[in-house]
Amino acid sequence: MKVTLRIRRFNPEHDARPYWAEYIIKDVAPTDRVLDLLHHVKWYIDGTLALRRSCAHGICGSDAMRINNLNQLACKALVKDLVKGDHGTIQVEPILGLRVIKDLIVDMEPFFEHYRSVMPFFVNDNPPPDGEFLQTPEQRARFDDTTKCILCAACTTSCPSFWANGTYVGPAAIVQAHRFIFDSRDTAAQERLAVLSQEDGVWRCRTIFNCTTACPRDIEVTKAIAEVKNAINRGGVD
Amino acid sequence: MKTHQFDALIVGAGGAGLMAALYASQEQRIKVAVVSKLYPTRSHTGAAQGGIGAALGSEEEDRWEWHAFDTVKGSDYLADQDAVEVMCREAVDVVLELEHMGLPFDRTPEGKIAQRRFGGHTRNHGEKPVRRACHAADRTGHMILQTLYQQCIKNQVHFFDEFQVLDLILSEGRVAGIVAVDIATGEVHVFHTKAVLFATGGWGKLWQITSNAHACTGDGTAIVFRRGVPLEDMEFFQFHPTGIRGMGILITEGVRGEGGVLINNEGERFMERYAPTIKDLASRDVISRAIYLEIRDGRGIDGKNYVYLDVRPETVNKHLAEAGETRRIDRAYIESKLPDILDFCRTYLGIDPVEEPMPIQPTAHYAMGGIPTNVDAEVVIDAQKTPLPGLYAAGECACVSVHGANRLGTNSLVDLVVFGRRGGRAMAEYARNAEFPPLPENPAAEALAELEQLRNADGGTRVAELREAMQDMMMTCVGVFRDAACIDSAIEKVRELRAIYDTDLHVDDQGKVFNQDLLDAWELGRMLDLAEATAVSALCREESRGAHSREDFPKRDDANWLKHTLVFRKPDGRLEIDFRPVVITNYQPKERVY
Amino acid sequence: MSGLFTTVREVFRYQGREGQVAWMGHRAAALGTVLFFMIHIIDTSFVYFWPEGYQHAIALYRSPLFAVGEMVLIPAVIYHAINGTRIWLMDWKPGLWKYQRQITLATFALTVLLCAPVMIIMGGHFIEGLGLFGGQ
Amino acid sequence: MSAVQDTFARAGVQINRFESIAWRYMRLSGILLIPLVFGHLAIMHVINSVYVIDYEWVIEARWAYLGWRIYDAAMLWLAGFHGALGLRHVIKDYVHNPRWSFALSAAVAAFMVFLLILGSIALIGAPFEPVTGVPPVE
Ligand SMILES: Cc1cc2nc3c(=O)[nH]c(=O)nc-3n(C[C@H](O)[C@H](O)[C@H](O)COP(=O)(O)OP(=O)(O)OC[C@H]3O[C@@H](n4cnc5c(N)ncnc54)[C@H](O)[C@@H]3O)c2cc1C
Ligand code: HEM
Ligand code: SF4
Ligand code: F3S
Ligand code: FES
Repeated sequence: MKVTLRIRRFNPEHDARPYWAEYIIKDVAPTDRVLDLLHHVKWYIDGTLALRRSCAHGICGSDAMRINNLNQLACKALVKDLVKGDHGTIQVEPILGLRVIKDLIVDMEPFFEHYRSVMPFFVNDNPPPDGEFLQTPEQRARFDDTTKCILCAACTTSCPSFWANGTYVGPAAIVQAHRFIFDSRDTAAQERLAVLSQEDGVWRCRTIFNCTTACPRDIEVTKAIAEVKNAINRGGVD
Repeated sequence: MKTHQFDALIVGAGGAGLMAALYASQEQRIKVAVVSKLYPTRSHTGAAQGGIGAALGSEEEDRWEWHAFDTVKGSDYLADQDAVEVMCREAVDVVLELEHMGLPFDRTPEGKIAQRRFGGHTRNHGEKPVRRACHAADRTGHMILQTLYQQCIKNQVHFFDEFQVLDLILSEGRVAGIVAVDIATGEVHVFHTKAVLFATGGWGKLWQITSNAHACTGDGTAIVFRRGVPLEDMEFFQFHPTGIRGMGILITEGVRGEGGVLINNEGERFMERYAPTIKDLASRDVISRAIYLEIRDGRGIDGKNYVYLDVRPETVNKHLAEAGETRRIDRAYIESKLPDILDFCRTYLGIDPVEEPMPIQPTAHYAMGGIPTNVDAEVVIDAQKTPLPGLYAAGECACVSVHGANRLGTNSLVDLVVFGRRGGRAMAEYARNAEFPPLPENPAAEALAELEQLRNADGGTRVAELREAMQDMMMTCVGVFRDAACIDSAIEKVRELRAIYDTDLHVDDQGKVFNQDLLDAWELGRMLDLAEATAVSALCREESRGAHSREDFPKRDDANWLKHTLVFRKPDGRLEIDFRPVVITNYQPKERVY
Repeated sequence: MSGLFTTVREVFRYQGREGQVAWMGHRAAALGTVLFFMIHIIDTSFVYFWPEGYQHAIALYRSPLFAVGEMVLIPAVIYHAINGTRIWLMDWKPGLWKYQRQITLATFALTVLLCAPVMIIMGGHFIEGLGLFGGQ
Repeated sequence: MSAVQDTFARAGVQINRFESIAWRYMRLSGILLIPLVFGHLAIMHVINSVYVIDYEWVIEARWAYLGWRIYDAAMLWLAGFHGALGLRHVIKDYVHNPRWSFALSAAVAAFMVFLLILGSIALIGAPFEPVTGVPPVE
């Protein structure tokens, strides 16, 4: 099949503003990834195309982008789900709400700054036991979902609340905080709840659910956010 | 050009690099930084699925000595047994340490770290399988990477993210710094330092079909190689038997652990012929070879280059019944045990492994060889194990050697954290006591010149074409099976490719900002170095051992080849081979039968 | 980058699902409602402060333009109220996220269901009020 | 590149009670407003209409009874705060300059307080019998 790939391109060294470039790619297999098409352009048509990617199977979180106006990982978006019939167009743009550096690459620093602001690390200053900290399978299951996050930013950059105002910490940071807040071994839940209770914290979430749809790891993002909101309102976990 | 000064630098932010960073930065008196071409959490450690091996004995009796024996046996007796002992002993401690850092391991009903069985891990020197792989679902590597990165944030480790290291600076016979390019701006930076630890991971991208990420191009290994450090055991590269056809995405050993079987185009469970006792659970090298032989004899599916991995409940139950086992499985069981695998197959192949068999082929997976080090991760530069002051290496890019000729599943993650930790400690100790060596004049001159040459390369061959030619050549001649004639042609070919690289390469992008075209070209240069080193080492070793299968020398030959290879790159580009004896302590080489 | 302009443009481009549509509606309805609410307090307070003024205001409300406005306002309030209940429910019982799409669709359906008779009756008042067919 | 971050910098902050209460208030007031607003809409717009309503009607049919005055006051206050807090959301979203954002929010708050006082005085002060001499709606 044939695919017209429309890519939002921008090279700060030449272009005053972003523009659309179209590439017609022949002999596309329906099971090809969008990443394969981008590679085809980059490797055989125009080497100046810039995009981040590494693992190519949805594990490293490098290549979140807006494909046909929906945030997805280019390595998990298949042509057959985007194009019906034997010729179609796929449109690829950088994720929204972060400064575009070049082509599909955005400045992730504000995103990681939000991430770091929620104390995304295990805290337990008591002397550790000789063996492991004990934790029942139920306690472990309590935060399992949010441990899956690969920090791809698909969620945060799909959130209209984040588009409106980049000071919102965003769903990804809340997911990361959730992973520790609900870990029975951790002792800094209160501090994290305090950080997230600020103006730019969880309250900016308007329960829009774009984040949940966008998450390539199928994390129940909005649910996690609601759990954090409830924990703040109740003054703590349980 | 910017210059920075740090007492100790870590190159690479995968499991090994982050563990080293945590330990090195605990030494308050020195300044430490991590330089990584990927954002740390994008490192390939995050892809590891199965588990990390440690004789914790949460679920049943286990001893680190048994782990050591299994590792040595798995290595086809090529591993250095002193190093194996260090690794297996410290594994227990380091896994608990990871847990104390918050790593969310799965739990036993009593709340302890859950462990599962894995290929080659046994109780009491081969008696029966033992639960040794500590795991967090099938996302163990992801959890390790995240946990270590989180702790680095907590401890305020200094990161230079998306900085690609191009060169190592030596001065007065010791390490003086590195040269790196800030990918976002294209600016070249010099880092003046006393100690450098390379943790730059593997180089699966040398092969066409690989489970490795695009970033696995072996940069660090190639950089030190160019600076005169030999590479050890380069001929040993593990092919994992079950990668998704054409894509190489890994299908974990767990599928066969749950009862999945390999099937050829005649519907035959062919492993019964190759490993009559444990069949589909034989070690990785054995199975990869068997699949290749089937394909070569025209018994691939549709005569093509793949076979089926069948984990459909009816198939599994049939074989369980034949084997006289009472256990039966159903759809729900598979769904709960292999969620990610099902997801990969459904996403990428559009097939449901519960209903259809999976098309698989061996996939280039893991570098057993690499930068030679001792157990403190100090890089050693000759057969006498003389350290190069200030240079360290850990993780997949290094060769301690604990994996010998074939790595056991779960042992890489152990290797990363154990030797990452030891390396971090050792380099901090060294950096605290050493003085800054003087920087040579124009320390970045060579790297800059190379970049400029590549940037302006306007020949007729695209980077991708050249890379594909290399991957193809490696797959055919330096893959699962090798023989002298084919390897010879590979060496010739790689030199041809190198000549094209030097004279007829084409780079589209002349810019500075995120010039990935340029860096891809640069990486290809490193890969060509490693491809040549691999082929030359493979040609030299005239026996079959572990992952190295010479059709012209099908037997293991302990009398002549119970030794490590060291390949050196001379300043004029010629490669030379030397050898180093294997360290044997407790386990005398025996024939390897499972 | 981010801001009002981006948001307004992108909520129409981005393929958000029911939740995004529900939110856009909720916010639009809310803004309309507050605006009306503010005016409405002022005119109602005329009952005490300036009875004649109140009669003028009512006269204005009876004009066709305001009649149309009223026909928009009432559904907006109804939608905002029902959707507000949904938001509150989703926040209170996060486990409901699995059914979020269905619940959102139900919100839309319920709004239509409630608005239909209201619109019919109000339309009746309007036509009657116009006096086209005799009326008072 | 990411430099060293003071990761505990914000660890000293306390739970922001105002935000938490405001958030809960939006929900609670919303729920309470449902019967009030729906009742109001039904009486004023569905059962009756602007064609029926006028000065006399408002006093005679409604404000003559204390109950309706309380009903309206409850709606006024609940919706007033609800609306003002809601506008604050919107301002915080789209107005990024902290000074402008504060000024606008303050203006909204001041105006809302003014409206609440205005409305409350009317509800308290309005006579229980219509004043005579008010002309009919034209
Ligand atoms: C699919 C898969 C599954 C696996 N499963 C298991 C398992 O279950 N158990 C197990 O024990 N092992 C497993 N392994 C093996 C194991 O995951 C890897 O060997 C290990 O993660 C390598 O870690 P590392 O820290 O050495 O390197 P990596 O994690 O690969 O990190 C390399 C780092 O170096 C940086 N880098 C590279 N080049 C440069 C440069 N030029 N300049 C600056 N930085 C650079 C990168 O940015 C990156 O941060 C698996 C491997 C794969 C591919
Ligand atoms: C009738 C019952 C009502 C219910 C159940 C209700 C419910 C809600 C809820 C739950 C929110 C919060 C949304 C969020 O946090 O994302 C909200 C927002 C809002 N409401 Fe109401 N509300 C009602 C009536 C009103 C009325 C009468 C007004 C006008 C005065 C109003 C004005 C607003 C405004 C301006 C917002 C902010 C909108 C936004 O953030 O997008 N609401 N409402
Ligand atoms: S929550 Fe999901 S979408 Fe968001 S960063 Fe994590 S993995 Fe990506
Ligand atoms: S899209 Fe945004 S508003 Fe909340 S539910 Fe998700 S964070
Ligand atoms: S390339 Fe790793 S997630 Fe897509």
